[in-house]
This record gives sequence, C-alpha cells and structure tokens, in this order.
Amino acid sequence: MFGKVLVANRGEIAVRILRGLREMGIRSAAVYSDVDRAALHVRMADEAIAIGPAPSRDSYLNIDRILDAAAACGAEAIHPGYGFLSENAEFAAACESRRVVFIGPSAAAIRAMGSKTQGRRLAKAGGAPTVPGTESPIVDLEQARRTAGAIGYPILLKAAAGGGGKGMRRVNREEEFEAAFRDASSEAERAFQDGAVYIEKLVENPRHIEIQVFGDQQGNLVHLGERECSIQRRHQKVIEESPSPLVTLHPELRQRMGEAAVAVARAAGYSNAGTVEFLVDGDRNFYFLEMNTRLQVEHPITELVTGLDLVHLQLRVAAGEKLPMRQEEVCWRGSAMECRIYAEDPDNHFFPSPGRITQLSRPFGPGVRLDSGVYPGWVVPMDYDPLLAKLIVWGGTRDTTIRRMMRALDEYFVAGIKTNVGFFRQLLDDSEFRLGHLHTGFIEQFFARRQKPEPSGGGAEEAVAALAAAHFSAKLKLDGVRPAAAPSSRWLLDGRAEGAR
Amino acid sequence: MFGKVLVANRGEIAVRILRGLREMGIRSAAVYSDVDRAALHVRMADEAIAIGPAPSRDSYLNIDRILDAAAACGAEAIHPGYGFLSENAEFAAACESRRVVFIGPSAAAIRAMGSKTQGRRLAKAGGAPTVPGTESPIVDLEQARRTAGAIGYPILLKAAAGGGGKGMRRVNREEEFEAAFRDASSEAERAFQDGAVYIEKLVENPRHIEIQVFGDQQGNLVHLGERECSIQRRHQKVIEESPSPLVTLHPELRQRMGEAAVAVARAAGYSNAGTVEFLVDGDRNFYFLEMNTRLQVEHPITELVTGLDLVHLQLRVAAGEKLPMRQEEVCWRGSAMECRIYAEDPDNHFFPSPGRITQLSRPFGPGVRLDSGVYPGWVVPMDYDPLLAKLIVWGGTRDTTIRRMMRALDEYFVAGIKTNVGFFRQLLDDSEFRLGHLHTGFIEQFFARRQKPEPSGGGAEEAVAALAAAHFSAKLKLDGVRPAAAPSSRWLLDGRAEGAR
Amino acid sequence: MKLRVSIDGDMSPFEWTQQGDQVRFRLGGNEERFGSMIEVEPGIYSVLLEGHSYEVKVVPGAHGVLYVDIGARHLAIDVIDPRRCSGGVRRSRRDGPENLAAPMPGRVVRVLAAVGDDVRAGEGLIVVEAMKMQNEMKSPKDGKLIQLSAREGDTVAAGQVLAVVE
Amino acid sequence: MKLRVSIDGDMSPFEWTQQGDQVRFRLGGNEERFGSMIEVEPGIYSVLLEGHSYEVKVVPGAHGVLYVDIGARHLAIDVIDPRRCSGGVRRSRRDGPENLAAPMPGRVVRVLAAVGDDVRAGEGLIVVEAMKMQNEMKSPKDGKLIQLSAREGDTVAAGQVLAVVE
Repeated sequence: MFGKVLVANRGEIAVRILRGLREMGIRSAAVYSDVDRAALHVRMADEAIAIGPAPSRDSYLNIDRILDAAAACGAEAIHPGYGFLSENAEFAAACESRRVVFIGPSAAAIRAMGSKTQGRRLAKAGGAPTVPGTESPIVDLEQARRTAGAIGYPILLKAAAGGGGKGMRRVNREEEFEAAFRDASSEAERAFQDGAVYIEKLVENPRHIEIQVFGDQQGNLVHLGERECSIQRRHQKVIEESPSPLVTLHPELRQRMGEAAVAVARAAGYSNAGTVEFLVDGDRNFYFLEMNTRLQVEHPITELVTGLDLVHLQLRVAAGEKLPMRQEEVCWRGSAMECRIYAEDPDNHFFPSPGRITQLSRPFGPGVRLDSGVYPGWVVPMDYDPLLAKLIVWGGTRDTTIRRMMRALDEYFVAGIKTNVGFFRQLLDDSEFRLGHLHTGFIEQFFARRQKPEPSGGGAEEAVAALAAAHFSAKLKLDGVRPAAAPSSRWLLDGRAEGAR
Repeated sequence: MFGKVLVANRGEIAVRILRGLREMGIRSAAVYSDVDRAALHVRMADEAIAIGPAPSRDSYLNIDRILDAAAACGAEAIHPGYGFLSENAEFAAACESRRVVFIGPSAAAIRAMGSKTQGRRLAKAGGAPTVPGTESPIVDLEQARRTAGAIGYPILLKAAAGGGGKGMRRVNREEEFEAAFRDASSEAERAFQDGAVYIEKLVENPRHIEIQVFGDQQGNLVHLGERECSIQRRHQKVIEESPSPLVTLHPELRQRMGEAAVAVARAAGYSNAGTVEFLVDGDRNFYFLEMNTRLQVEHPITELVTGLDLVHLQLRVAAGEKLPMRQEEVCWRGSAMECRIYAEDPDNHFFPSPGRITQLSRPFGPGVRLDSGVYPGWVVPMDYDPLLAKLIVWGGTRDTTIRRMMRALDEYFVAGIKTNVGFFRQLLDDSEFRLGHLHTGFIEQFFARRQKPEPSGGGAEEAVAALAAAHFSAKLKLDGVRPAAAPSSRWLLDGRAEGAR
Repeated sequence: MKLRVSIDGDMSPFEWTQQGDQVRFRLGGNEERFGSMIEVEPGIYSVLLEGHSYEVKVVPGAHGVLYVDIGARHLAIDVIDPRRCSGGVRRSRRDGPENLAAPMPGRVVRVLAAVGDDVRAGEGLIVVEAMKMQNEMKSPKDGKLIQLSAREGDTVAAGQVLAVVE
Repeated sequence: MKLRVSIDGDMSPFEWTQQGDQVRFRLGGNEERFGSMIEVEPGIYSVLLEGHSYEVKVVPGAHGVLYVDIGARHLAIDVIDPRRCSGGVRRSRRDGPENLAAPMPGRVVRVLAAVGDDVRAGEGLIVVEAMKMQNEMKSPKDGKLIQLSAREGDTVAAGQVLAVVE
C-alpha cells in the first residue's frame, strides 16, 4: 500500500478522501489555492502545499503545479477526486510519465470515454444499447439533416466533448435544425474548445439511472448496482438514490444494466471506479449515455447499500491489490438517498451564495451521514463549485429513508449564506416524489404544480413566526453593523438599509 | 400505530426516540424539568410539558407527574428510554391502569427481572447457565459463610436489587466475609432501599457479553446477536462493540448465547426490547448475569450491524404488530463500536464536568453516527447523568472500525466543559485493545501500563503546541473576563486568577 | 412593542412584549397569546405555546426581508417598526433613475456598456460570475446609463448597486 | 513576545511573533521556525510548518494550565509572561493556611465540620455532588478550620475555595 497520497482536489470530496486515507493509515497531502488556506481539507491533511492563486486554471487545474507538489512531498500516488483534473487524460498520462500513480483508470481508458462519440462506439462494441444517433461528429450539415429526419424528431444535438448540458440543443422540427446546430456548436467551442456536435434521438422524460462499476488491474470487473439520479435542475443532479424505485419494481433491471455496464467497461479496458450512465424510457428500455471515469459525487449511496468503502477500494486497486469480492458476493441492503447541499438561494432564482458561514447546525443520529467540506466561520469562496456538503441517509425502506431525510433536513440550519436545504423539504414532501415517479423533467413539473401549504388552524404558526422575526429584527437593530465577513455583512447591511426606507 | 407518544426521559436517549417518532410520522411530546427548558429534547419534540424542578425525584422519576403529562397531552403511549422509570415495574403497572401503553415489557416481566435473585432462578428455569451462588438473599450469616466456603473464594457479594456496582463487594478470604457483608448490605440499603445481598462465585477478569433480544406480544422472540461491553470503568461501560472479538474467533458462541438469551426471555414471558447480560470466562463458558428490561444505551451498535431500527421496532411491537422477521432472517454485516462521551475530566480524576458548552465541533463522514443530547451554547446541568453523546462507528472489519473511530475522535472538540474524548484516543491506540484482548479489568490494567508517547523528532509538535498555547493565552488576557455562562466562566476566571499568582 | 408585519405579503399589526423567556404577543385580530421563547442558538428559537414546541429558524434575505422556517412552512416576513420609519413598502416607481443591483455576490467578468450610452430595456449591461455561474444583469428600462460603478475584476456583494439607468 | 512555557512540567524559553497568519517562533534552544497559523474555530488552530499541517486544539484547565492536543499527543502547557508576573510556579508551601477548593462544579450536599473545629489531615469536611457522583473533600492537613464558605445546597464552581485550614 502507498505510504503517502496527494489529494488533488478541494471541498467535500477532498475531505472525504482524506478521511479514507487516515482510516487506512496512509499519510495525506493536500493542495490549496490562496483562498483555501483555511479550508477544511487543508486542516484535515497531514501535509499541505500551496499551488497558486484562486482561479482554478492557476491552481487546481494546473497539471505542472500539482505534479510538482506531489514530487515535493514525495507522494507515491495522486487521488484526483471528481471534477478538476479527474477526467483529464493528459493529467493521467503525465502522472504515468512522472512515475506517480494516478488513482483511477488508465489515460487510454479516460481518453476513450472522454469523447462521447467514441464512448458510444465502445458501448456498441460491448453490446450495450445506445440511443439512436450518429457515431461521429457532424461534418456535413445537409447529410446531418437527413440523418435527423431518418431518426425522427424531436432530436438532441450534443457536444462530443460535452457534459453538464453545455453545447446541447433540443430540435423539435427540421426548420429549427440549422440554427440549433450553430448555437450548440459555438457553445461547445466556448465551453470545451471543441465545436464538434453529434445527433441523438431525444428520449422524452427519461429516467437517469447509472451503474457503479469497479475493476482491478488484474482484469476483474464487478458492478455495485444502480443509482437513480433523475432529479436534476438545469442538468445538475440534486437528489440521487439507490435502489432506483424502478429497479425495486423490476429487480431484473439491475442485473441487465449491471451486465451491460460491465461489458462497456471491459471494452474500454477499465480499472478502478467508474460509472456508466443510462437513460431509461417509459418501456424500461435503457440506453448507454456516457461513462464517468472517476469517483462519482453520489458514490456514498452505493457505499451505504453495499457496505463497501469505495475510496478504500480505489486505493487498494490502485496499489495493485485484487478486488476483494466477486460479483456474486456483492449484496445490497435497504435504501439510501443523497441531497446535494448547494450554496444557492432558492428564494432568488437559485443564484450562487458564497460568503461567510455565520451559523451552522447539522443533523445527526441514526442513518444520517454528512460529507461536508465546510465549517462554521469558513468563508465559502466565490471561485469554485457551490457544493457545500452531501446529506446522505440510509433506511430499511425507501419510505423510511425519505422520512429520515426530512427529519435530518429539519435539523439542518445554515446562516450567513443561503442554501437549498428548505427546497429539499418541499421536494421530498411531493406526492409524486413519494411515489417514486421520477424522470429528468421532474423538477420543472414540480415547480409548475407546487402550491403554498395551507395556513394551519388558528394561525399559531404565523404568530410564532412573526414573534421570532420581531425578536430577530430587534436584535439586528441592537447589534448595529455586525462585524461579520465582507460579502455577507455588506450584503446584510444593504438589505437592511433598503428595508428601512 | 400510535398517534402520539410521550417520551419520559431526557438527554441523548430522549432525542434518539424523538427522531424515531418523527421518522414514523408519530406526534411526540417531551417532558422537562426546570433546568431543561432549553434542552435539545424539548426543542425537537412536537409538544413539551413541564414536570417540575431539577431533582429527578420531583420530575423525571415522579410517576404521577409523568402520567398527568401523558393525560394532559393525550399521548397513547409512553417511551421510558433507559434509566429513570424505565425498569420501574410500579410505573409500568400504573401505565397499564391508566390505559396508556408502556413501551416495554409487562410490569410482571420487569418485576421478575428486577430482582437479581429471581432473575437467576428464571435463567436456570430457562436452562441458561448461571454463576455458582445462592438463589436467595442471605438471611443467616453463618450458613452463608458455609455456602461461600463450598463455592470457593474469591466470591462476590451482590445486592439483590442492585446495579452499577452499588452494594457489591469482593471477598477473597473467609476472614473478610462478615465485614464485606455488612458494607455491601448497608450500601445496598442506602442505594436501593433494600439491603438484601446474595453470593456469587467471582469470575476473574471475565468478558461482559450481552445478547439483544426482541419479542412481540404474539409470543415471537428473536435475538439480534451480541454486544461486547467489557471495557468498563468503575462498573460503567465506556466502549461497546459488535461483533464481540471473541465471537469473531468462535462464531458458534453467538448462536449458543443467543438461544440461551431467548430461553431466559421466554421463561420471563418477555416482549419488546431486552438485553440478557452474560459473563464469559477464559474457557468460553458463559454465565447469566442479569436481564435489562429496556432499550440499552448501546443499542445503536446492534442497529448498525443488523440494519434494524430498534426504536421503530419497539413502537411497532408495542402497538401490537408482529415482529417483521424470523430468527433466520436476522443477519449481521461488518463491525460497529460505540464510545460513550461523558462530561468528565480525565486530567482530574474523571470528575464530572457540567457547565456551558462554549465550542462544539463534531465528527462527520462515512460510517460515523453521533447520538447526542447537547448543542453548542447549552448548559449541561449538574443534576443528571454525565452522558453527553454516543459516538458510534461502523466499518467492514473491526480494524477499519477502530481506525475510523480514531479519525472521528480526532474531529471531535468540546470546550467549556471537559470530556473523555482524548481518553478514548489513548485507549483505542492500545495494542491489547487492537488485538481484542478484552475483559472487565481492562481499563485498570491499561492505566497501569500506559506510557507517555515519545516526543516526535525535532520537537516540532511541542513547538507548535507552545505556539498555539501562547496565542490562546494572549487572547484570554485580551478578552479579560469573558461573558460566558456562570459555572464555566467563573471556573475559568478562578483558574486564570490562580495561574497568575 | 407595536409593530406591523408582512407575512408572505399580507400586512397585519403585531404586538409583543418579553420578560425573560416569557412572551406575550398578538397577531392581527387574533387573541393575545402567552408563551416561552428562547434563542437557543443564533437565529434558532425554541418557542413553547399552548403545549406545542416550535423550533423556528430565521435568516435575513435581501431588502430586509426575514425568511422564517417553522414546521413545514417557509415564510417571508417583513417587520416594520412604525416609530422608526414608514418602511417596508417596496419602491414601485417606474419613472426616474433605476438602480441595477448585483443579484448575488460575485466578480464582474464583463462590462458591456459605458456611461452615457443609450440602453434599451432587457439589454445586457454587466456580467457577474460566482461559483461557475454567470449572470447577465439587464437594463430595467429604456434610457441612458448615467452611472456605472462596476469594473471588470471587481468583487461585488449581493444587492450592491452597480449601475443606474435614467 | 518572550515567554516561558512549561510543557508537561519541562520549562523552556519561548519566543514568537505574528503578522497576519505568518508566525516566527522558537522553543528553547531549537532553531527559529517560520510558519502560518490561523485560529480557524475558537480554540482550534491550523498551523502549516515545513510542509506539515497541524490541527491544534486548546482548552483551559484548572490553575491556568492549557491542555493542548496535537496529533496523538496531549500536553499540559503553562504559558508564563515574565513581564506580567513571576507566575506559574505552583504553591508548595505546607505551612500557613491551606485552601480547600472544589474539585468540580457541583452542589454542596453535606458540610461535616464547623469553623473553629480541629481537623485532621484526610478528614472529610465537605461533600460536593454533581451528575450523580459525590466527592468528599478532605482536609489537606492537621489544623483548625478557620474559614468555611460552603453551605448545604450551595452551587459551587470548580476551583472555588470552600474552606481554609490553618
């Protein structure tokens, strides 16, 4: 096993990996940008190395600085987490050439799956169904229009290098094709420095269900079951769960999708942790979407139902150990769900909300796991992704898990910055959600149908709420200008000044 | 299922039960004494009823006030937690006569197991081995002395109504018998208003291993495996784990002890959650010790390895539902361990340490569960038991669990009052503990053999520690008298005044 | 204390007094209530009233509004002290100069107009970025850009006025 | 700042200066060290030194001692500022009056002697109870009880002087 591992990431995933390293008795090194000197991952590491200014390209995305840091501290391996350099084949290759172990698949496997069109070809080679569409980027507009017509509208135009909904356009009719192609291509060019775009048949309101796979360097590959990630807002997952409610109703789906995912991974020569994403239509047909060649944000729900620790496993496999279990030894217990706690303001268009966390109360007790990258007093920088923490809950059944999640959300309180904690309470209370009727258009429909809760009898809740607000307001006036952090206090001050007009 | 349940307890166990109620959609009512108005269990309940002044006998131990509170709020059932009235047969009987469900076994079963001598008779009736000794309290000193001689010294004198080491004396030689009997009897009289004492053969350095049993009102009984609770200080458990390291080596023990425990419970006509405690000697002979007729402090470790929620189960069974599983459906996964976090000062003879919690950082992340009854700013009253929280950790193997517990303890920080968090770090680092060589005399031997860690190379740790201490000290002087809570700030002030002489 | 409160837009009179943790309060035309209130943690209140235990959480929002969570409800509350100001009433003027305020804390990544420019309603003027999300601030009306306090690279607070259109 | 520190009983000179998060410090005869220190939460310090990241936790104990956790180590540290006092040296006098201080916060449940009583070393004088644990405070020496400030039912703080024996 490694003696020292460098974690080339920040936030909750860096903290999660550092915990895993400590639990395995491996020395850890963190890297940090200037605004992250006091970040939780720096506090929790055994060693810490500054790698540059706040912008990611100068620090967390800078391959040379990361590799220099690894060399300086003598780390034998690098864990890239997710995001940043985790799916960068060039980085994986650079690690190989600098003789430091990249904890993940080979550079070749990353490269193969990094292109969506090549990923589709590999999936087909592995025998996994793909959404009807083109295997290569559009070069000839006229021919592409004919292909689209043959597949049948509506179709999707998608960036070959894409992800996160960037460079993606829905096309309902042939007349829209040319304009949509131009938009998608130029957006892809801006986002990925690659304007290549391809065509896929649009699956209406599909479920997004993914399979966790795991491989060792001896060629053994297993799947660890599915995660349903259909609850998305603007193509970003917000709630994930395992088992998928669809799989609970149709248990044979797990095996079928699992085998397909393993076949895709095998075709790519895959090792370490990876995720094969599928779309599932109303007739339970599933289609390969893409493969994520790294640890997934939502890996904890798989950990809770399988009892495996994926970070520990990643380290063992990367160090050359064999997978400790065969497929038939993997078993699943109960139901797990994850809510992604973002620094964003549901009362103000979900705008990002960086700043100082002035108050933080967090949930505890049975079945509750919190993977967090923040602490009270920490100033959440405006420079990175708004994911503060993941609240993950386990229960014997989906119903227990949902109620427990509601209970945990009730115990969660953040002040100083805004979060989507309250939004989850509304979502989880929705009857369609309770029924497990999930699809990727769920949140949009939820926004349309949600209603204000009826006032309770006697108006006691309103009166008590007014009482607390009156006390809080009096205290604010008493405190005058509060000595809090720059962004939040200034914002608070502005807010009050406006209100007093 | 019940519509509303009253929780007749406080602290972490009240909070744990309230969480369970919320997760089951049952309305909850808390009770509180004057010093507990702002306690966490009052905050977390749906309803709250004041039941009197701080001393337990005037509030949490007052049967009439508890029953009046239940009547006033219309609760259909009462959960007694552990301690206080939980093993009080009179209270269970009073609930029955007031037509409110007591969530636990029948008054008759509690009464039967409340007397240690009667418990021993029931155990024998059920076919469980008991430590050689007398079945009835000592009445004739001379005859008792002869019995002790026949059993063979060393023996134990134990209070029939006893618990927690009160009214217990070790007798090594016949000459000590009479004085020890007088001491034990008068201590038992003071503690339990019952001076009855009986004789047991002393098992030297036994393991304390207990079996969780569960019964429904239809007569079904199962066991949920064992918990090893050998790590005790002054007869109080401080660390518990499941599986027992002994059972891991000798798996047949679980079934043998489990069957014995179920037989004892059956002999007592037992329903709901209960625990049968055994002593295990060096030859793996096990002896019935006593039965605890309530939810146990350490129940979470059983929850983590079995995937069952014992509080949910208690509610279902008390409401008349059948046990949802048969014995052969109970299965165990991984390893769980609990550390009891007490408000006590390991640097000062483990004296109690009530007062205001000025700073509280708690562990999170994979495999960590914290059942806590406190929050930052809360003044821990001096009137009750010093248990603040239970840190419970799960891992795939005992080794992973121990390392994870160490990691979690590193993340735990409490200021304002003292805790035993640091003491656990020393204990868990002990090589005998790591090897699983546990027995009830473990901590005493640990105190004798533990050594100061060697200074690390270069003295960097000392220098950094001095640096932080210097900063902290300068800040204290700058702050002057800090506006904290009465007990802790006064204590702090006194401490500083002394140091400045 | 006699106040006016607006709860999700509905304005009512509100009175309250406090002595230790004992509170008396009355909302609108309802009966007066007696209870116990403690701020157990900053922004978190424990209120006992008629046997019920409420945990109430308060966080300030933009423009002086307070967001209050109680039970399953999420309420936007304005507290107006009539002795201090006429307060709370949102500006609704559409004539005269209008402010363009940052919708979120962030960094100015692009300024798309200059002082003196004629601008049209909905025209993008400034782009603010935070946490990998860009937000284009649009002109609230047709008019002339008479003030511009944002420069590229500036860090701005939520609600901070970056431009004025007349 | 020039100080003296006692670490688990070993006394050494200690110097340190701070500018922002940058610190220079020297313990005893060791080389001077340069690092970065931030008090990230009250009583919790993040110190970066020579590539290492230390999380250091400080809590005050009785008699001005600070307990410091760093890595696996638990150290008792006295910080003495020579400019302010001669400080830190424990009283070791066995002559003259001796104080009897409460070993823990609690409530006085029994007072077993009266002012003017002749008492013997080890004789129980006061019983303090907290959290279901009773502690009998014993006379530190043979002598006369000249002061007694504890009464049954009193609440006392840890370290509070309850009696004096001369």
